[in-house]
Amino acid sequence: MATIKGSITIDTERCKGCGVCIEVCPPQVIALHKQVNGKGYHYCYLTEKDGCVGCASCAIVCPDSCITVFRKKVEK
Amino acid sequence: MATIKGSITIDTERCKGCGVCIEVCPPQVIALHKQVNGKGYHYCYLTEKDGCVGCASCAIVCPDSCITVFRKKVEK
Amino acid sequence: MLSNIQNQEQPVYAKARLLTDKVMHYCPGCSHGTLHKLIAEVIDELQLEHKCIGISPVGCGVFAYDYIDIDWIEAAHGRAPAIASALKRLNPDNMVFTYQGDGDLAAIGTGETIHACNRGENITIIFINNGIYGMTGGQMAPTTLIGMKTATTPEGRDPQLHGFPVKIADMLCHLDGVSYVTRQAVHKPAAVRKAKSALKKAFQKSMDGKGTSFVEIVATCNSGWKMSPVAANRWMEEHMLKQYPLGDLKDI
Amino acid sequence: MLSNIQNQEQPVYAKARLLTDKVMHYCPGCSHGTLHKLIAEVIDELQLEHKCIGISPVGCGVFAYDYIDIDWIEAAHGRAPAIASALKRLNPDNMVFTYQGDGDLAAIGTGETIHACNRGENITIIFINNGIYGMTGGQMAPTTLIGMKTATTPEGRDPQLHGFPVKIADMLCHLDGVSYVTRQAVHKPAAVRKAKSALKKAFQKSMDGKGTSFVEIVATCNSGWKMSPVAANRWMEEHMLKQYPLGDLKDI
Amino acid sequence: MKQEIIIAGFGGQGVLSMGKILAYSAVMQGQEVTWMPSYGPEMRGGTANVTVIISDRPISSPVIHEYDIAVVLNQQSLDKFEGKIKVGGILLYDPNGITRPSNRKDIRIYAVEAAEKAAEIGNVRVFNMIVLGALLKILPPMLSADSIRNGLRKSLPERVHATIPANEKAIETGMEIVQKQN
Amino acid sequence: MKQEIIIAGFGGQGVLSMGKILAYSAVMQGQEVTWMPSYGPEMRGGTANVTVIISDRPISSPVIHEYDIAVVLNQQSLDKFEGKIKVGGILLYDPNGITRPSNRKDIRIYAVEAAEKAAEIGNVRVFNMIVLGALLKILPPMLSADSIRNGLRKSLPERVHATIPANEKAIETGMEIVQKQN
Amino acid sequence: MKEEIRLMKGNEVIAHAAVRAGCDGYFGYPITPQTEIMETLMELKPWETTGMVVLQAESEVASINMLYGGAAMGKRVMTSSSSPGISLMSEGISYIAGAELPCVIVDIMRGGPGLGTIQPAQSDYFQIVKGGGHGDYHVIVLAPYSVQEMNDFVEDAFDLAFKYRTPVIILSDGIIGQMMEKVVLKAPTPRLSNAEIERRYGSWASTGSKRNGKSNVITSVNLDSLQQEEFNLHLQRKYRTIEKKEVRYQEFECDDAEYLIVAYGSSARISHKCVELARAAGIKAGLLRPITLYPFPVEPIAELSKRVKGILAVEMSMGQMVEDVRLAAEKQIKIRHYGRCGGMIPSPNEVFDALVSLTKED
Amino acid sequence: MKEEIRLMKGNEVIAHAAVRAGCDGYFGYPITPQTEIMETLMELKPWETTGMVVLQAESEVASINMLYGGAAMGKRVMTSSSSPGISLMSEGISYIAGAELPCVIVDIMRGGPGLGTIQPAQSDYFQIVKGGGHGDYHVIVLAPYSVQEMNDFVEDAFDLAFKYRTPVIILSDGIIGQMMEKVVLKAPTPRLSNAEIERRYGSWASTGSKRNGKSNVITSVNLDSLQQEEFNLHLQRKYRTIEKKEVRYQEFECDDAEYLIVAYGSSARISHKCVELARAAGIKAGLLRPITLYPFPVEPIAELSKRVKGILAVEMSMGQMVEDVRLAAEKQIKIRHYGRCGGMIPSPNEVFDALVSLTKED
Ligand SMILES: Cc1ncc(C[n+]2csc(CCOP(=O)(O)OP(=O)(O)O)c2C)c(N)n1
Ligand SMILES: Cc1ncc(C[n+]2csc(CCOP(=O)(O)OP(=O)(O)O)c2C)c(N)n1
Ligand code: SF4
Ligand code: SF4
Ligand code: SF4
Ligand code: SF4
Repeated sequence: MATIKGSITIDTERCKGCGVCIEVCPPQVIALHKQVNGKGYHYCYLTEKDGCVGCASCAIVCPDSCITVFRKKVEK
Repeated sequence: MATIKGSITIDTERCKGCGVCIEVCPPQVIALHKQVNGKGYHYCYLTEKDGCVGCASCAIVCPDSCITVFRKKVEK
Repeated sequence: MLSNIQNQEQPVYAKARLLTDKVMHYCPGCSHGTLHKLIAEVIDELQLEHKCIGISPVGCGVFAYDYIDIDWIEAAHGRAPAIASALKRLNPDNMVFTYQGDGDLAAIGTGETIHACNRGENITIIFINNGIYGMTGGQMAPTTLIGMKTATTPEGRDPQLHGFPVKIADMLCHLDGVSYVTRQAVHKPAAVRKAKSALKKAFQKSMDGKGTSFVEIVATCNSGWKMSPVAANRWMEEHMLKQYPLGDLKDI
Repeated sequence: MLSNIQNQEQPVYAKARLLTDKVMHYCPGCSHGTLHKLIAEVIDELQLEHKCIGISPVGCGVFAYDYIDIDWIEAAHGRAPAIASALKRLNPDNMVFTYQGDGDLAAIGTGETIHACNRGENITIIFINNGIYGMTGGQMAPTTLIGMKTATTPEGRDPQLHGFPVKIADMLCHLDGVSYVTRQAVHKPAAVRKAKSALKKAFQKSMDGKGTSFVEIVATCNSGWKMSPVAANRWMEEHMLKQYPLGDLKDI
Repeated sequence: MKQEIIIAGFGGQGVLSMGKILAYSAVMQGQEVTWMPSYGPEMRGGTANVTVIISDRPISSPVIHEYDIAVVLNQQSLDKFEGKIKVGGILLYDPNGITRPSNRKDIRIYAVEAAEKAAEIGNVRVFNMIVLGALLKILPPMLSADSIRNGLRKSLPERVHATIPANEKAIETGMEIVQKQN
Repeated sequence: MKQEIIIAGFGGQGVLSMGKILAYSAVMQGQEVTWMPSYGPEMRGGTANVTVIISDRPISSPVIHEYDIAVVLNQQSLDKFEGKIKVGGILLYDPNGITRPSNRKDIRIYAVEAAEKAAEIGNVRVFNMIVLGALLKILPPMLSADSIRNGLRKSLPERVHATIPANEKAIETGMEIVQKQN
Repeated sequence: MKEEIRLMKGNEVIAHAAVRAGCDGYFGYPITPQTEIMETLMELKPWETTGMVVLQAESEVASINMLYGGAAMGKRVMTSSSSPGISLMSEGISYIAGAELPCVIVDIMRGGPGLGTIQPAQSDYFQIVKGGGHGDYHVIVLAPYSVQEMNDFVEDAFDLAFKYRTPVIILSDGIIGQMMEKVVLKAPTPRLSNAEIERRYGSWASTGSKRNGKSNVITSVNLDSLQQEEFNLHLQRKYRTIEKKEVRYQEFECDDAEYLIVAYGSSARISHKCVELARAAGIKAGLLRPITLYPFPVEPIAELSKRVKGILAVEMSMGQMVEDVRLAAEKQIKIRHYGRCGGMIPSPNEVFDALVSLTKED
Repeated sequence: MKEEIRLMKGNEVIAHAAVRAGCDGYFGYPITPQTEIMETLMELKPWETTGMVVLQAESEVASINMLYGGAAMGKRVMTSSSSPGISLMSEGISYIAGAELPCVIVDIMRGGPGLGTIQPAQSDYFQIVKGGGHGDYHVIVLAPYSVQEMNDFVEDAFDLAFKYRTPVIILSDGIIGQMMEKVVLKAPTPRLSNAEIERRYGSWASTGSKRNGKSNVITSVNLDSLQQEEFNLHLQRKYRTIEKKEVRYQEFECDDAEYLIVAYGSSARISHKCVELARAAGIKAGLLRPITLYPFPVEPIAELSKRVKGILAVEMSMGQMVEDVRLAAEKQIKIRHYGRCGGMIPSPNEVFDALVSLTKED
């Protein structure tokens, strides 16, 4: 059976740590980092590399277009 | 039997001869005079002294408040 | 016989007490005159003479203050509702009404109209919709009917070029601050009587703090329409009232 | 595994091509950013990049021109629809849209909004209704909900003092020039998708000469509301959407 | 050669268009003209007037304080302009609107029964053309009949060109019936 | 006695209210003050600063081009104001935001680890009070403890008066931990 | 359309001249004494011939912002109004100046303040010449004094507007607007396409084309003060150029004049007659008529002020342009003002009397 | 409320002062850098104490017309805005002047033209002092230079407004509006009743009362030109009285000054410091600070111009007030201008440098 595997990259310097993406992530694999970026914002990151399902929900709602989403069919 | 008798007076210097009163007079007893008043308007007048029923229609629609209406119950 | 009646009886209908003797500058047959009379009568009947402030517009009604003997303020073009809002808030005991043409109210004054209504100012807005700019010589107004010829639509209003006739009263019904919206006319005795009741109700509501009352009077501008007064009344009935049907639109 | 996917595949979702690299000046979580993205995507997908002129408002959206890489004109406060009307008439091949906040569109710009819509200008008006004046620091807007605290209603909007929240979209439906009125939001993935379709439809109608399209986006201003972005989204859903329910209001 | 003319009457008497035809006729003859009306559709009723200056040299001020010729069609206008006619100038009036004629001795006075004549013809519209005819008759000879014909044609919008013959006739009538009074 | 002070940092670091407390304390002591902020809610992000002048004589310009004391809370502010400190003046900074400290030799330099301390206390809100404490410590002695207490009370709106003890504590902390650097 | 001689009102001529100057769009709102401009355009229906857009706006605020839009698009756009309407345009005019956009605004002045009167006046000189809107800006101001100039200045105004990317105001009044004179209408100039506009004036306009991949932005905001100041200094440099190159004026009988009248527009017409009267009476009077009010003819007035015995500024106002005359005149010569206002028009003999008084001051 | 010493922003003080001055109504629309005025009023809730009305209008056009209404009713009413917002009020201000109504308008200037910048500027001098609206009118203009004056001038402004039935503009900028200083708030003056207003100022207001059977009408229109001219002449006579009686200014170190700086508002604060620097450097500099911009202190500047070697006009603009300085100064002395713009604030040492250059021109 084939499942969808996903992944995201986050432009951490663009990210303002608003947390909107975290809210909408179905598998809940995004979180805010303890560190801040150059603008003083706690940026967010993918907490479980394999957890992302590539649904793009986070990217769709991100106001600052920080998130790029990748997806791949993986044969189980 | 008592009937209503009416009468009107017209302030001919105020009258602008618009003819609106003539239109609405049920017994059709108002008309424009051939002569003009001081402002150059053909003013209107009551054509039949006894024709007025005192309904006040003319006065009600007169834009320039030229018409005063009188009414009396007359025993036939 | 005639003089007899006149001598013996008090007149049953005469020039309103609050109308001045000044001959109005309006063209013969203009609806403004009839409406002025009604306002004067209503103010008198509601005993508001010593409470009333009228706001006259920029438009043919600009000199209303010369004809109705109460306190007046002449507004800048379109801004009467803003002025009225301030007055009523500064002195809620006053009866405050505006008197506005369709250019004044529905073109340049759209914002002021809508926001006074939305704030539910306890004022009455009297709106003379004659479908044209009278005072400046007959240009298209927002309310001009499709196909109607004016100085700026010499071949008739074409909605592609000039937009559509606006039914502002209908729009105002949406606003929660508005308590009474009605559309009346003054071309016939019965219509005049109804218009007067509507004005009375509006003024009463303003004094009772019920929110904004909006009384539209569909009117003629025979000069602008280039018709005789009588023909203008007829044309109005046939055409204007189709687009702007009479009656109450909101009453809460 | 992860880097694997990223290397092998084209991204399924990435920053819109027409968005610039400039970091937006908006507060974290502000709906303006999301909406900008959608506009950039729609322009690209409809291949309007070389036809489009956006009119940015006075409000937080003022610098929209720094973020979406098309031609722009920055309008005076509230006047974007007048500008857009002129543009579209002068060059009907252009795709012209305005981008306006609720202070801009529903307060100072009420007249321009209504009359552009009434003329049926073939433009799209995008209306960001966040219930507050963001840029000037959170004052009451015409759309502010009853009871909502702002810098000018520190104890909450009281309709007696400040009037009622205006549903401008509902009013615009009355105008014959208006072909499409819809209310959308961008707080959740599904809402964002719908908002995007609505924008697309609106732009398409503008290009097809169907009359004016009006796309309201109910939005948050977490700074003005003094909430976290996530809390603001929730509050919006619970309160704003009750007063401003989502969906199409007119589509002809 | 310069003529400074005022034409004054009620709004609706065709004062402005009479002035325009006069001015256009002069233009057709290559002369300089100014036509300066009282204006204001914002003001109903009252009187209307127009100052027409015709000259073979450039005209400085279109606004003047005295006139070679005054054409007055109601009493108010006579009262207003009688005193502003230059010595040796001309006054033309229609007796119909006038209750107290001028008794200036230092000007030439003409009358034209234009209102009466127009009523007689059964076409009140040509009233101002009759007055114009009278004026043209007493004007120092500076406008040819051709120029006047062309002026008339140019002044009137296409859609009323059918009325030109009637107007020309009325002008001729005016020329015929004008009468010296002193 | 006059002190011309600039306080600068990110918006949100409490720069303006720190300046206000300082200024109000001086007012409580009967001194003249001006408090001149950078402003603009219309502009998000970026840096904020406030110029506070305290003097026992009327103050002419609230806008000045050099300062007795500069309090800087991020690198941008240090870069901007370092050169504008008068010779013999004072620089106070929180090393947390600073990547390249000043190497001016003609001024006195102090550091206060306010961010760190605030985190330690577990109340980031008192960050600016710690800095204020440090500033008060190194300021020429012109403000009494009482004035400062009153200034604090007057500056804060009633509804947050419950936080006053914590703020006073933080000011004391700042006074304790400020360190001379050169 | 070809060259034509017509008898027309100043207002009508503006409409004809606009169409013939290749104007792309007119946006206006009725107000006496200039409504004939829009009415004439609606009669002419240029949208059927040249493609010019004519739109009756909902207000003057809308008109000026439509103008701003059209100008931002690089089009030749025009509006017209009269005093109160122009006041409502103040913010818009400041925006247009601040965004460096070309456009033409016709102001047919009437008497103020407030609703005032619909009769002619020149009491808006300060508003127009010193700046009715906010900020350090100027607009070029042309003051026609004949119906022919009402025609000619329309095309001139567009040319200046585009040359300097600035609003140009044609400042006239109810006299010139309502009077008829003979006018030579010139053969029409075709409207320019977007491409032609770009070729002629460069690619700054927001036409939507993004032709070379570069997007254009028209804006007047700059939250960085240093940049805003730089922009302001750039504007000032432009104004210095305009002051150097674009001054226009006309002198009548100034060569041997002992007394100088300075007057513009219809006042200059009346003053011209006054000069005739004065010369007839043996007074050596001359008239300097500023054609551009901004840039004001400072130099020529300075020069003349060295030679004459006195200057009379004539305006239909209570004394506005006279300040610029005072600023221009170099030495302490007598400068007097004669004005009527509120719709009253000075007659040539009144001006003559004022001139005579001036000659009689010691 | 009683007399109080507080540390406050200039904007906040305006709000407090208005309530304490017995202001009846405030009408405004948000704009930086002055929104704190309305915000402070909304915090103060004076409608619960003095009964003062505070209303956020839908626009500046609405605000100024609300003001017109309140003023027409004889009430003490106020609005505030900043440059672009004031431009939108131009028509309304002209109406208020034309109807001879008293009111107070606060203008906290920012840099223009257009949307410009929100930072401080003084580039609206022409607009405010020469007349942003149409027609021959003036408004009294007060230029506070401290937070204390922001307080004091509010009541002064109301008094002048009613004394002369004229709008009074408090012209300030983002510096004074945003800065805090110590301020003594005075004990409140109670609001006046309609009857008291009538007793004090006569019965001209439209209060609706028709007390003596006579109705009052407030209007600015007059289609009879002669009457309109008469009215204009009446206005002019009033202005002459104001020019004679209400000039206010302050001199610093002018007695022995060889060089004079003329500056108002925040520029005067900065220039004051410059005078200190100059005196320290041995240059005999003085400062004349106009407090009323209209009426402008013509006489004192004329007097000083006879004694000093040069004048430096300092403004945060590209040269506007300097024209009034030129018109006032009696002989051909050097008059130079120093200005920054677009939100840039001149520092005292820049002004000092400009002064030094002036002293070096021989
Ligand atoms: C700001 C401004 N714009 C335009 C005008 C010119 N003006 C006077 S009355 C009027 C419109 C009149 O039409 P309407 O309001 O429909 O009233 P009516 O005369 O038909 O009763 C206009 C545009 C003005 N006086 N002020
Ligand atoms: C004529 C004018 N009035 C007021 C302002 C000040 N101002 C700037 S933005 C704004 C309102 C912003 O609110 P909104 O339109 O709701 O947009 P948001 O910032 O919330 O996106 C105001 C009043 C201005 N720049 N110009
Ligand atoms: S939604 Fe975007 S800006 Fe917000 S936290 Fe997530 S990635 Fe960062
Ligand atoms: S309605 Fe009045 S004004 Fe008209 S004709 Fe009759 S009386 Fe005269
Ligand atoms: S122009 Fe029209 S609206 Fe005005 S008075 Fe005449 S008929 Fe009435
Ligand atoms: S202030 Fe409000 S609307 Fe403006 S950017 Fe911030 S969150 Fe968005």
